[in-house]
Amino acid sequence: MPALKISHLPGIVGLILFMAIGLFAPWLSPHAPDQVIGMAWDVPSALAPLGTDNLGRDLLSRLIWGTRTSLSVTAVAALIAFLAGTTLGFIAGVCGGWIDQLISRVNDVLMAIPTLILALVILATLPKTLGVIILVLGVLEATRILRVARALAADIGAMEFIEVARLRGEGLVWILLREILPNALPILIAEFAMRFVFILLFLSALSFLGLGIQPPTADWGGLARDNKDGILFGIWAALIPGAAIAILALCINTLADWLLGANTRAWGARHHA
Amino acid sequence: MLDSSGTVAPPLLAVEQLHIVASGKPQRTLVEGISFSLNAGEVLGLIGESGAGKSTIGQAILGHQREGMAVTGGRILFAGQDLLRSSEAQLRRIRGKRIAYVAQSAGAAFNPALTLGEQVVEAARVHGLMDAQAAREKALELFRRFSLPDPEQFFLRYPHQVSGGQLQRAMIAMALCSGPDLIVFDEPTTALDVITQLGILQAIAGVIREAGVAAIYISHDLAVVAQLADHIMVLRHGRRVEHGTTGQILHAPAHAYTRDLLGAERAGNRPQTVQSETAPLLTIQSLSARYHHQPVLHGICLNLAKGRTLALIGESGSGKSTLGKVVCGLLAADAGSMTLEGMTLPSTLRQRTRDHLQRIQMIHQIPDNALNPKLLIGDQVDRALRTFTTLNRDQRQRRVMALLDRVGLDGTIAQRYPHALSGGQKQRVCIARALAAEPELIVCDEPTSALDPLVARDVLALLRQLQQDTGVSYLFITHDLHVVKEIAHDVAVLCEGRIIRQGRVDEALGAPLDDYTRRLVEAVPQLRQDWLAEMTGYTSSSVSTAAPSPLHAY
Amino acid sequence: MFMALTLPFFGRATGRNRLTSMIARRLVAGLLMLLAISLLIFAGLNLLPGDTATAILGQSATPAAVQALKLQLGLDQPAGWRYLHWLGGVVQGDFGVSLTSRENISVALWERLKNTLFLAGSTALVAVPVALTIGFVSVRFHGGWVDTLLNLLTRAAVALPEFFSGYLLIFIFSMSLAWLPSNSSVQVDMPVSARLMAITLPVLTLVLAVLGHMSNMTRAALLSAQRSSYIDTAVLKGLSPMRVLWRHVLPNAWGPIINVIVLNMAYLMVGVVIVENVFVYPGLGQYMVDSISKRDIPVVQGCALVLSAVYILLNLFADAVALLTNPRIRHGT
Amino acid sequence: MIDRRSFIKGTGAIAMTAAMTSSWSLSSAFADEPAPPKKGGHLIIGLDNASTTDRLDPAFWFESWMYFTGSQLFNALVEIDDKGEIVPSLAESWSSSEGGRKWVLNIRKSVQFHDGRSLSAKDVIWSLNHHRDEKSSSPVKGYLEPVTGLAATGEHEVTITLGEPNVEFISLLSAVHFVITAENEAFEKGIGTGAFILESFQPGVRMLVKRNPNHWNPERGHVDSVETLAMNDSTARVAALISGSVQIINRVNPRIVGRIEKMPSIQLVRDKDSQIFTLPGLANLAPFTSLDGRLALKYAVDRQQMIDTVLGGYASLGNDNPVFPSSKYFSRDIPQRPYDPDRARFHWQKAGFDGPLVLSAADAGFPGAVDAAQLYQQSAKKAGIVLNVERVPDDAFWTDTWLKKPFCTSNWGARPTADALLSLVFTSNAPWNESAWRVPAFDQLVKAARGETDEVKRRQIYHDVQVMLVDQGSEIIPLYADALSATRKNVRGFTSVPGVPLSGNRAAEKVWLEG
Repeated sequence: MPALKISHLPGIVGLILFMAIGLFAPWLSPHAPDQVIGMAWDVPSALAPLGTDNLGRDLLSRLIWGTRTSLSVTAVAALIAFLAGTTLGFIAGVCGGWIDQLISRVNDVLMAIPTLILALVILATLPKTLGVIILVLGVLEATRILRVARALAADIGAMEFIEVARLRGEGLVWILLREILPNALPILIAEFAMRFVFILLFLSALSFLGLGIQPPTADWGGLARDNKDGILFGIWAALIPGAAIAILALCINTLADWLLGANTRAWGARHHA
Repeated sequence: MLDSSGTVAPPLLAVEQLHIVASGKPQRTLVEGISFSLNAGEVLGLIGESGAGKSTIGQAILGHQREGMAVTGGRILFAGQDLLRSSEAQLRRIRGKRIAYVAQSAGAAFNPALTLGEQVVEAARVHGLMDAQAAREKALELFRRFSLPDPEQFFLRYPHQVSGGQLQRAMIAMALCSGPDLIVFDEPTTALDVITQLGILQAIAGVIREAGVAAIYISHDLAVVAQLADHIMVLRHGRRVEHGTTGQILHAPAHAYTRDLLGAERAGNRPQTVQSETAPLLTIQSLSARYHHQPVLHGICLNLAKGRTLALIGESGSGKSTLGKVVCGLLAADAGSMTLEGMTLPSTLRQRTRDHLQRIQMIHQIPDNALNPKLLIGDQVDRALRTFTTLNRDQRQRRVMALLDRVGLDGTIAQRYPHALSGGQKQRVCIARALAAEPELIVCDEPTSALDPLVARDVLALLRQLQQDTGVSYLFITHDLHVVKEIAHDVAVLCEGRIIRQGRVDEALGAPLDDYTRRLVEAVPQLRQDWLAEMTGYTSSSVSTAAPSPLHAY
Repeated sequence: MFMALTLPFFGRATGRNRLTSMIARRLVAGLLMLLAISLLIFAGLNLLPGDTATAILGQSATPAAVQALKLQLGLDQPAGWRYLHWLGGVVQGDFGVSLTSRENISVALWERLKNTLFLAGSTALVAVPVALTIGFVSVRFHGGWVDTLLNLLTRAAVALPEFFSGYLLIFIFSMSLAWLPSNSSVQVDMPVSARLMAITLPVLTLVLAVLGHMSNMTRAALLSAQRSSYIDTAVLKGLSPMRVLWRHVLPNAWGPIINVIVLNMAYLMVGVVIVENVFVYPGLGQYMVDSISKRDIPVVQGCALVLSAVYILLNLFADAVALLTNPRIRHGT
Repeated sequence: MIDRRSFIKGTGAIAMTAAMTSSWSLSSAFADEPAPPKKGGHLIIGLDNASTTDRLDPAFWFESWMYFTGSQLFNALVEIDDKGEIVPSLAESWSSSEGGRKWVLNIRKSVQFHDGRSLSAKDVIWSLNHHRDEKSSSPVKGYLEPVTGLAATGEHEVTITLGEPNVEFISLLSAVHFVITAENEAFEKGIGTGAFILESFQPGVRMLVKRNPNHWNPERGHVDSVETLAMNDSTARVAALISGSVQIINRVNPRIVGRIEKMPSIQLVRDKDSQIFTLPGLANLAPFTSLDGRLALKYAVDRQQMIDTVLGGYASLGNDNPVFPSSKYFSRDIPQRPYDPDRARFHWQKAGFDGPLVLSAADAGFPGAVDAAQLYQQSAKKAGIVLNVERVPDDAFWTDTWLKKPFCTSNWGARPTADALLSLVFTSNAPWNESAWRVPAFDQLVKAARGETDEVKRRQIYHDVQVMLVDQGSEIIPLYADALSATRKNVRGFTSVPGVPLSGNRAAEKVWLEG
């Protein structure tokens, strides 16, 4: 693991903080997320430290619970993307031949359909349950991870220690898990972190369009959507979840930087990198 | 300390007490108190193993440090100017104009996006030394001088369109184009095969004498340096070991390390003699193979006897490594057959039984690539034992220790990862891993070419010892004839995918020789100062100038 | 690039024709891909629940009305026949008629595509030079405070969700300062100056969205080229830093830089639904989203096909640039 | 934007004879306009519910954007004035005979279509028959189902014969869909008699029209041109209004109304009681099979809290009565049902329903339905009623949930007549009987009212109808929601038409720009 620099610290501390907030949401939030405690968009008070939202619910509590929702949905989706993408990518990269052609070409087709549009088509027709949303996000991002994993597997697969393993008559599973995976892991973890950011942004965009997590479940994109009318009157309720998304994305970027130990890493593409 | 040549005139270059460190915690000293001086027209050879600080010194002379390096003391006086205390702008007026640099890998040192001509004349043009027309004329003249084919065309070519040897010569032309006073040659022939190397050495020797430029020649190969240098400085771990005239270093080395270096190059050892008529282990008949759709091997017929070593030699691209892969089963043959102890040896890995896999093992050229960086050394050796033996856990553990001990490694290495090991240690681990299978044949694909001479010598000695102890046979792929003489009983000469010569080493490489083999044999630098001069029969024109085959390293 | 398709049945070309044949190969591959995409979307829309007639009628969907509408829309025909019929039209440049509006899709599609291209193009016109400048400045002052600051700023910009920056810009420039209009609905009959005024805020929002990635990739490409040995060679020739950057670094960084620009252009073409939504911009995304919710399959198909085609073409363009800037391919061996 | 399916199904307004106090504007600027209308100017309007699938054909008008833009081009035979009365438009006058079975309409003379053709009875026949066609999927097809004869009985006379009497039939013709185009002409061409002529129509983007210089009604059409923009995002609409890039918007989020009102350049238009939010329970399934079960659930809803929380107070109490307060037959004397947990508990126990009741809520049902459902859940809990709220997706709501799940959310806009809504939703054979409540006595009352020419008797019958719905109906109607629009201060002449937002969809031709 590369050396930890001072400049990485705020990001890592921030991420831990976010995770703690999500984990301990029930204890941290002063009110239940759906409880109406005042009028719409009340100014901050002792009762509601960040003010209230469009329905008069405590914004801080909703933000805390939203952290839990956004983080967990994103994490599970990213995990699905990671597992599916890595497995298929490795198999394609190592096996080569028609298996590689099949996996890669199907993946190419999926990638050539703009992500957002694919997501819209699917989410407009399927029930927007958490499971479906997670699956859609996971599968869409898996295509990106698959490409990286395939390239990595092909690169590592060309190394001579893989030749040695093949000369030993090792099976595919051993080669994938013991020879390739450990060597691909740092880059894959950094890729995972990046995908995490994209999924987070993507999820919030979907929620903002009303296609993501459905109310009253609090999530960041949904919070922004619920409160967006207030922005015009200088009510910051909608901008706070937006800022939370931005800060978390920055934290994870830093983490990925640290893991890759380089400052030339490619980051920041929206949904098409 | 200043080792002046004794002349009264101030030297062209004087390096005084140079200290360079690698930043980081803890700081690592790369160059420690190096001093020397160089007069106009003189050639100094810097010799040493990897990590000796040769290249760091070479670049410091141009006032350049790689990222993460810093000069902490000393002076570098060039024509009276201290380069270490000069501004970037001042340095720019010297770099490329008065001091030129020839890098080790011309393939990487040329910008792939620009034509060779542009790059060769760039320094002369930027420094305003001549107009475009004159610069071009100069470059063409140098191309002609270096026997580069069709200079006018060559001028317009891109780096990827020419061979490695041609690029290296173009690199020297680039250094010479602006007419510098000093050229730093940083291992300019290290990555080349011997025949190409010979051509380059002749070119360098010619221009140094003719143009009267001073030069610093950096190499790990004493025989090469001996051909060019007036003085030689031997370096080790960033410190000076010994400094003297070439003759003095070659004939009267003062330091044990220098003597070791000399010893490593003078092929002294001979392979253990075994009965010449043992049973054949591996027989190859009329074997053809292709690599990436290109036919590479044509009708190969070979015999390897039990307990003997067969060396495969040939130029880069002659198909040596491909043959090794076919024998191992990594590459399927198109035609022909192989038998192992009289039994048919299937061509692909899939068809081979565990027994086949166990009996043939392989040692790769670059041990870094052959070891999984993320697995413990012990586990990597253990895996081979688990696959090929029926030993239980405890037995295997003991066996791993025994194998490591056998290849001269400490048992504690088993608990380390490859990156904590030196190159030589890694190669020994690879050997131990191959031995774990108790094989009958080990295919060695240039196992010593990436190692420093002294380390290579020890690894060869180990291989010899193991053969003696276990009776294993080696198919030994190499381009280094020193190595052939040290380890092989038999030799096969490969030329463009065909075996043109085969037999016992003494007979096969003894007179009378065909041209190809003769060139291979004679192009090996010898540890005497007049070797290069004697090679005049080998004018550059006889050196292949054809474009590299697709298999060529460049 | 993802389009690096190798079609086994195309012979390996050599020599001068290599570039042409490579591009031709990718074109054919792109067409095949479009076909696959159209099939995928058609199958998807037909397999997924919900149908056009009920989607159009909404609450007023009595079974009789649904049946009447289905007949009227030709939805009683088998799916395969409808697909082939549609595909036949597309090949002749006719995207068919919208199921819901009975309008010719090609007209609306072209209108929307022009708008989307206008927005994406304007954004690129701003973002690309700015991103390149930031990239160059970062590399020129690599490791210094300028670099650090630029890096931080571009990163922050990329992490901002688009609705966040969009509304923030509206709040600042439309509400507080009243400098710029908050709605960007551009019309055919608008003068160019009014159009430019109208799209200023969405363009700014999109620039913020893509700037970070482009500038960072530019910086990375330049730095990676700068780490090559040939840059050492150039430095040791005594060239000035600017000459090294322009003459030696840049020619080798063009490929990746163009690539990232194209990727972001592709994103701008399709990923702007949110910006269209916030700024009421009549682009292709909104058209498609509407049609999706109405299960207007021909329109969704048409949009998806056009967007995918644009995406594939852009990638093809990036590939071509990468090939052209790479002398290995341009000049053969 | 995507869940734009929360459209109001209201297709007209309620006919009234009495001046209604319930329809008013918040802004005193509207109270009286002494200054004459000012001509000229370019009016820009931002409305929601636009879709790229919109068509100019009124048989495909489903949402407010098309109601409003279509009304700029076309006229109906009659329209509703700001007192809620049916007034002449293209029909100059009308009369009924045979107890409301036969209707004769006199079509206005010397009215020109945009292409110069003159309006005649044939155009009316053509336009009305457009909705009656067998293949038509028009939302107002049902209104014309009782029509047995539709004929031009003169150059400018249309005679309509009904299968059964309906004394309010003329009111049905005020529905926004019953607009007139020229004979044998497709509606898609936009050739109407309206105050504005079509310049360009981009579905889901905008419609641009210019003033019709030959418009038959000199009191309408003041601005030179009107641009109606599709602005489905509520924030975008408000932002555009505040920044002055549009002059009129609809559907103001009730929660920001308070802040908009404070702005000096903005005035708010509040159309009271434009829509009912309903919670229909299927009467053929427990607990709705029992009267006690229905009553328990009616007592268990805290209507005022729902109004305050979900609609920011911009609504009025509903009494499970689908007749709108703006209707002349609305019975004010029926006591308002309070939120009474004790009585709810009493009835609930009597009903003896033991399973948990599931309320399927989606915002497609009505805006804020999910919030409302949760409030209901809380208030029902206090009465010991376990109500589980199941959130269902908006998309397939009308196909999969509505009419299928035992208890869900829905909404209805005001209709031209009380009868229109009753026979559409509440009678036994009503096509959209969302509560499956089928009571023959009720059906007979509704039918009797339709044919009753004696006004006093009619009123009595409708009173009985409403009492029956309030006491026995299987549908909870907690509130009447307001429609909230807003304009810039310089927009004048924006009157409020009872039950129909945006000045009866005709704001564009009514308003003028001052200053």
